[in-house]
Amino acid sequence: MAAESDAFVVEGTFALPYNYFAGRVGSTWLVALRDEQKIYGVRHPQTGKVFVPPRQVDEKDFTDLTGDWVEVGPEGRVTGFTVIRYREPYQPLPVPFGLALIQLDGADTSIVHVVRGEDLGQLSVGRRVRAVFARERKATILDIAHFAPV
Amino acid sequence: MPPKPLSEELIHREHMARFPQRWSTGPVMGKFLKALRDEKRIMANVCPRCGRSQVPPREVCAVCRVAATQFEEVGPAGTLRNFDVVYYASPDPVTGQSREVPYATAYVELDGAKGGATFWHELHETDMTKLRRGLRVRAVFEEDGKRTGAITDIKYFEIIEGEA
Amino acid sequence: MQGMCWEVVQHVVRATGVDLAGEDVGAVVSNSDDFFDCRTISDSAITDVVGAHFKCEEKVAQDGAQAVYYGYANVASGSSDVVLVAGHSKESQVGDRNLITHAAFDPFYTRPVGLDYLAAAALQADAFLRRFGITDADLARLVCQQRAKAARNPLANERTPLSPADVAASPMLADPLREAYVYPPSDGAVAMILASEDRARHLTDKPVWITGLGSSIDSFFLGDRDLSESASLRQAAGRAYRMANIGQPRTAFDVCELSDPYAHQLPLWAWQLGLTEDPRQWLSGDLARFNPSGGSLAGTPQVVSGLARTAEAVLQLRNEAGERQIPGAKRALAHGTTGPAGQQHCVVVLET
Amino acid sequence: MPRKTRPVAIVGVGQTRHSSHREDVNQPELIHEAVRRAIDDAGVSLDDIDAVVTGNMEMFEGTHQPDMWQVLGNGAWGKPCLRVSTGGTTGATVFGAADNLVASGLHDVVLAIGFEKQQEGHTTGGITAMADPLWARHLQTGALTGMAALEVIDEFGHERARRAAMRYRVIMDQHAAKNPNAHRRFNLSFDMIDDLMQKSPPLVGELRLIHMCSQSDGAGAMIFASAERAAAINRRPPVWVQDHVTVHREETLSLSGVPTYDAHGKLETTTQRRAAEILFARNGIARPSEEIDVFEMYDPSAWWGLSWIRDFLLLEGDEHLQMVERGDIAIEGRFPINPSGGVTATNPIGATALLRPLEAALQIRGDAGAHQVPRTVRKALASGFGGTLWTVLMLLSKEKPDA
Repeated sequence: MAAESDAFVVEGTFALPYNYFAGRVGSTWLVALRDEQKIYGVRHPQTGKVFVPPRQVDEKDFTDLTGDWVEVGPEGRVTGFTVIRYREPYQPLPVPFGLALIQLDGADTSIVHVVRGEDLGQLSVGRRVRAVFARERKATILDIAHFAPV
Repeated sequence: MPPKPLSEELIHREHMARFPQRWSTGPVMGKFLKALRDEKRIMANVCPRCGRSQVPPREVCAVCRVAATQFEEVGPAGTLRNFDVVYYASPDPVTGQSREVPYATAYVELDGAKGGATFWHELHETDMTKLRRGLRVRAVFEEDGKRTGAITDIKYFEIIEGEA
Repeated sequence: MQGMCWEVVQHVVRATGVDLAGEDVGAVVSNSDDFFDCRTISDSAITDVVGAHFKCEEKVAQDGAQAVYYGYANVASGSSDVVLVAGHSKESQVGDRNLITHAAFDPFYTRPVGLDYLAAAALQADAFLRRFGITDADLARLVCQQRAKAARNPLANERTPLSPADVAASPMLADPLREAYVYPPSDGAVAMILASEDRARHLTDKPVWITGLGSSIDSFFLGDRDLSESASLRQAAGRAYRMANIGQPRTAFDVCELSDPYAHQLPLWAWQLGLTEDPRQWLSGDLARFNPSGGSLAGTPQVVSGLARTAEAVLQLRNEAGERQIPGAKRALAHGTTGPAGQQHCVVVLET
Repeated sequence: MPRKTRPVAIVGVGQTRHSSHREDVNQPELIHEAVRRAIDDAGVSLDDIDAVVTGNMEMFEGTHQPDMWQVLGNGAWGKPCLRVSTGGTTGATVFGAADNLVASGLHDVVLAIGFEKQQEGHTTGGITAMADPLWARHLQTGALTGMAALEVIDEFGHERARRAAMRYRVIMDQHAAKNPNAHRRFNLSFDMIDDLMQKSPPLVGELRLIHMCSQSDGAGAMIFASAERAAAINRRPPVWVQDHVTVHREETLSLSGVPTYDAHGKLETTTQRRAAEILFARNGIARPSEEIDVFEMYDPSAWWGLSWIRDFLLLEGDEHLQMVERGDIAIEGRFPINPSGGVTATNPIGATALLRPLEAALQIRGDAGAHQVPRTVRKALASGFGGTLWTVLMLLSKEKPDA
């Protein structure tokens, strides 16, 4: 008969390699960040709604959205935010940092990105912010290094 | 404005997912691993209803659906019932690193195990052509002081020369 | 992990007299998550302990209320008279739960900015609290109240009473969420027997009936949603209430067990479930019938949360909830949620 | 008779062209291709779908709770969406769940989706991660094992067994050549058998690269409907879900195929044979190879495929080898198996076990194109494989099952 005291904990790791593909739609957006330092949205041909991040179809009606790319931003307004104070290895900035929902000018949806450059206590809804592009760009969303108050 | 053409360049991103783990052995597996570490003994547990052995031990007998509570020592020698010779190098999810090939794994019916229960482990043999079912093999333990309470406290199984 | 599952399976077997070894159980609906288990095919680890060796076992890899949903379908389809629903999760196995939920975000738009379910919940809390002017002090009061309920629940993970001073000292993780507003990492397993009407009457003299089920999923990108509310919860509730013929949800339930891994979600869900018209006012009302168990906030693993809430509702309707019993409970609502900031919801209506 | 509250029809199917690499789409976009095709095939709109069941194996793509992200392309927004996941059997579990959801009366029209994008992860590493971390993870090599081969070789001799397995593989490849959606098409012929037996690189024991299933990117989708809705949709001939049986087993065996024993020390049956016994008994099928017109089998390797013919058809002795040797299993043969080319040709794992009944449904409809079997298909069998030698067996019918 095994007893509770027979149990112990083994420390270990779980690790596997991955290679993710952005697809043609995603690549179009990421390459534009890298090469043009421009942020695009995709416009719904019927409703005119502009979505960022881009996506191939409108999930609600399956309308193809890849035919009409419109430039949005680089400025926008904060529509919601938090200040991240716990630390994780995958975070893009040292804590504390602002993580905000930002509705770029010309877009109807918000993206989530990091905000820096001011006292985090001043972060507020409605605050105007502007994309600051990274000097070295690699076709990732972090080619926008962060958003800064205007 | 002319429509923006979709990118010909296709972006990808490589990523190594890595999660620290704290595996709880539970009492049943804990007892098995501690016996390897402290006593160099292989402990099976036995179904109180049908009497079949399980190595490593499980909480229950899956066939009878009752808790398997009694433990019995089996091995360390046994009979090779099945084996694989692996030529394909694949990543070990415990480390993320690729394994060295070729290597052999074996299903060993340990002496004393009942109901045909076999135990899966590595088989150490450089000459893969020697391997056949029915060979007698034995567990080789890690030396004293180096055993950690892991399945690898048995380093591998080896062929017992001269025994049919 | 196997031991944990075996314990709860044994419990329902003893309580119902179902013969696990025989042909009684037509199918097992398991409920677990490969990522939390850090194991491909997490259900293969528990096939034996749930009694599914040489039997039908199907894993629902979402919140446990979805497993109840599917278990119901399995019985109602005619394919099984008796279904064992069994869920497990060990959040202690991966030291840091955020590593797991971070991986739920897509690799290109939302992962690189550092999102995980905690950050998503914080963005949701920000939107919801701001919309209704709910304060940190309001949430602190709620959490102390709920912890006092958990103290009466021997099954709760975190039962230590909390004072407003404790909450005030609790570190802010992601504004406005303090550590005390976030469920503690939890291990747990839940088992439940679902049966057709005929079989149910043989198995127990206190059957609890599932009379309503509803589920829905919202948009993935947080910026596509209005985080101060939840369209998918309204849809899920609407479906469950239609099925159960409930016209006035506000007064329909004696007990409501909601999955509230983050404190602000209890008033948010209550509002979107139509249990109150004003979540701010609701906070200062009588909350006795809402999560008498202490809720998910007292520590239910995320994956089995909706299953645990359903089980709590069943205990209440069977008048077996001990010190946390709501006297005379006849109809209950149980709820589960999956995904970042409550992307998906499942609502279960239960009646005696 | 299978017990079912009400009959369930398959009214539309769709799949991607399966491939080793789909860098041009992300995960939801790949799924979307199959979903769109199924919806178009059924001639319905997104609004007609009441609920969605989806499945894949998240460790292959490294996405936790992937159905959350997939909503961007899978059509589930605003609907009940169930995700089931059971390893290789996932697609078959999706099939069973969709059938149950419609039969239960909860939903009238259910979209079922299976998907995998193997290119994004490491398939063998991902499968190895199923093994218990405390005792088996350092031993397992994905789903690769030579033990199935060893069993057949021991029973039938080295030469005959190896030749039969390779003949099986060549037939599958010849089928795949007729299927425009198949991933791997090598143009193998019987005169290459000797050469392949020598030269195909060994993976594990006598399991060689050519025997093993592919690693594919792909998705499949099927639309299930109640009889009333099926009659109203009526764009394609309905295919009826006659029955499905799931048989899992304990994990301690891993994927090896080592025989285990029952409570009395007797050799246990296999999940394949057990599932077949239940399914055929319940549906009054006495001579499966005569009463069933086509079989889409989840054959993860040529060795398993060869070996399981015997179990699934409840055969004895060497009948299964003879079937392969005589060419019975070819498209034009007496008992065609995998006219689609099967899993050695195409294997997006979470979709694979859904693609089997999907292909079976096409055969019943007569819509399989160049890989259509040259006969009227009234009953079609489909199988799923996964976990530690788990089986799901599905039976589809041209005629509406009796109520």
